[in-house]
Amino acid sequence: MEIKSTVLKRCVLINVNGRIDSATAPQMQEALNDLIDEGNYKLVLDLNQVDFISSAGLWVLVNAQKKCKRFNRGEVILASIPKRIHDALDLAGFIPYFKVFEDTAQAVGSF
Amino acid sequence: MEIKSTVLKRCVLINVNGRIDSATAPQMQEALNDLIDEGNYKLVLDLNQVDFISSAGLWVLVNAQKKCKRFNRGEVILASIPKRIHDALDLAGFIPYFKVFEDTAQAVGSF
Amino acid sequence: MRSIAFPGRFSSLSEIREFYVQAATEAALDEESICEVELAVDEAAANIIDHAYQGEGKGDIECSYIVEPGRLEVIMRDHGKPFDPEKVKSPNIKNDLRRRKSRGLGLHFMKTLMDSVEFSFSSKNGNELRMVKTGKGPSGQEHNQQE
Amino acid sequence: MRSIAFPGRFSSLSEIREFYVQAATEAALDEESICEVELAVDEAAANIIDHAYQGEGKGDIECSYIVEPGRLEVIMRDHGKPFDPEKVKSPNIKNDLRRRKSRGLGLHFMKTLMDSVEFSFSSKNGNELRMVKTGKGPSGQEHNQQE
Ligand SMILES: Nc1ncnc2c1ncn2[C@@H]1O[C@H](COP(=O)(O)OP(=O)(O)O)[C@@H](O)[C@H]1O
Ligand SMILES: Nc1ncnc2c1ncn2[C@@H]1O[C@H](COP(=O)(O)OP(=O)(O)O)[C@@H](O)[C@H]1O
Repeated sequence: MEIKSTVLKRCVLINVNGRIDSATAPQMQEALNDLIDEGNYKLVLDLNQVDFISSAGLWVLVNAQKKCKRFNRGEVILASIPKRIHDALDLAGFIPYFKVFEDTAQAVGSF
Repeated sequence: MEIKSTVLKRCVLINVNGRIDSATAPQMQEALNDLIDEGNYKLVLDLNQVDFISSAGLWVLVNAQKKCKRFNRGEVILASIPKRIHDALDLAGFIPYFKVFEDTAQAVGSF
Repeated sequence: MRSIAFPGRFSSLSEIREFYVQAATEAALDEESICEVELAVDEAAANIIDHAYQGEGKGDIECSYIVEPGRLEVIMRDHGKPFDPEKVKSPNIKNDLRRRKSRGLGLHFMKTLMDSVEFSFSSKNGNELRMVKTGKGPSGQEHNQQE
Repeated sequence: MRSIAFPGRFSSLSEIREFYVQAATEAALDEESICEVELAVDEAAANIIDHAYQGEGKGDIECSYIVEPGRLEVIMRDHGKPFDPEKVKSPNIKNDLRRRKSRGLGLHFMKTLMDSVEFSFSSKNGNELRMVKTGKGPSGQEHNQQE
């Protein structure tokens, strides 16, 4: 799994690549926590290049969302979600916790 | 040629599709003028799906840039430019007139 | 039937998934069912490491399977702690964000994604998990047992 | 050598480009040279409509070509107004944005993209434009005339 983050004017764009399972989820959690601890609460997660996500990875997304939404200071938006990944989010009942955009540019433009 | 525009929080994202030549440039000019006349001066032009552009099309971009930059009220940013289209912009000497982003989401995020 | 013992570490998960994706392909399951198997076996193996062995590097996960056309049976064995799946509550999917605890999706995924999920525990042979997946037929219908 | 007369309308441009892309492919030009030909012929034809005919629907653009391996000669004829290309100033590419006028790129493109561009005008036969493109060889070098 690889994570690339780009600090933009009003949000941070995070491109995730590869598989998010129990082996890689901690890495992702750490990357998101670092960003949040630095005061970035508006995050766009581009999931376009994610081929697999397990419940361990899904919890990382939800935990980041909880932190970002605290004090109304921001939120995590999900963009370009492949069908497989959407199905997993749905199965977990996590879809209602996120704004979802088909197009990453539009997700960034919503901040 | 097809044009789709999406009004975002801080800019308008314009996705152009197809060929911009003397036959279609007037259509594009009109679409951009409509947006500008409605007070949209921050435009991101996603050129990813443009397969051909002639000087007639290039002038449309430059004329929109002139209008948007007036009174420092905004600008046209170009994103996801295919090599061919970049070559044509370069040949016309138009590259210096535009901020250029490889990634459309980053272009939107720069406003 | 093939059988491989993978070390009980999270770094084994991708190989375990790959192992069962191949098995599901052998069983000629449809694309979507293969993805569902991949997710279910990941959750099962992660649970064995997390809960049966209570950590990495405590023991192996013995993976095997039985294939018939349109049907895959997944078998995983471990020698960790047994548990009573009857006592595990299903997660409340409808809960609001703040109340969702970072627990309790693995079994829910396995049960929803597979046709059947069965645990058995023996002090002699250890724990055994069996999960069956029958693919969707070409018309989108499920294969029947009588095939 | 093929020859087709296209109506002098902007809606003909895509067919004219297609016509010469096929010709350039026949001449086995490289991908990039084909794109350059496509742009140059579009500019040439648009100029004929804009300047020679001074509008759409005033007359045809007669398109033909001569092909040799690695070499394409584009020939376009019209019966509009002649002009003196010597008198046309090259655009000042380095100008700042506000000073750039929406004119004067077509000839610059044609001259830069093609190896040669020649106009001739006769009161009897009308105007003729000939442009030659030799492709880049496999090593990236240009084909030589002596081939
Ligand atoms: N293979 C296993 N061995 C022992 N206990 C298990 C096993 N799988 C699940 N459990 C128990 O069932 C509970 C629910 O499991 P699960 O739905 O996967 O959620 P989570 O693993 O996130 O807690 C676990 O907390 C654990 O107590
Ligand atoms: N085919 C033509 N017939 C007559 N005049 C032409 C033709 N092509 C070009 N010209 C003249 O040369 C000038 C420069 O042409 P060009 O570089 O294509 O720029 P533009 O067409 O934008 O003016 C034109 O304004 C016109 O006066």
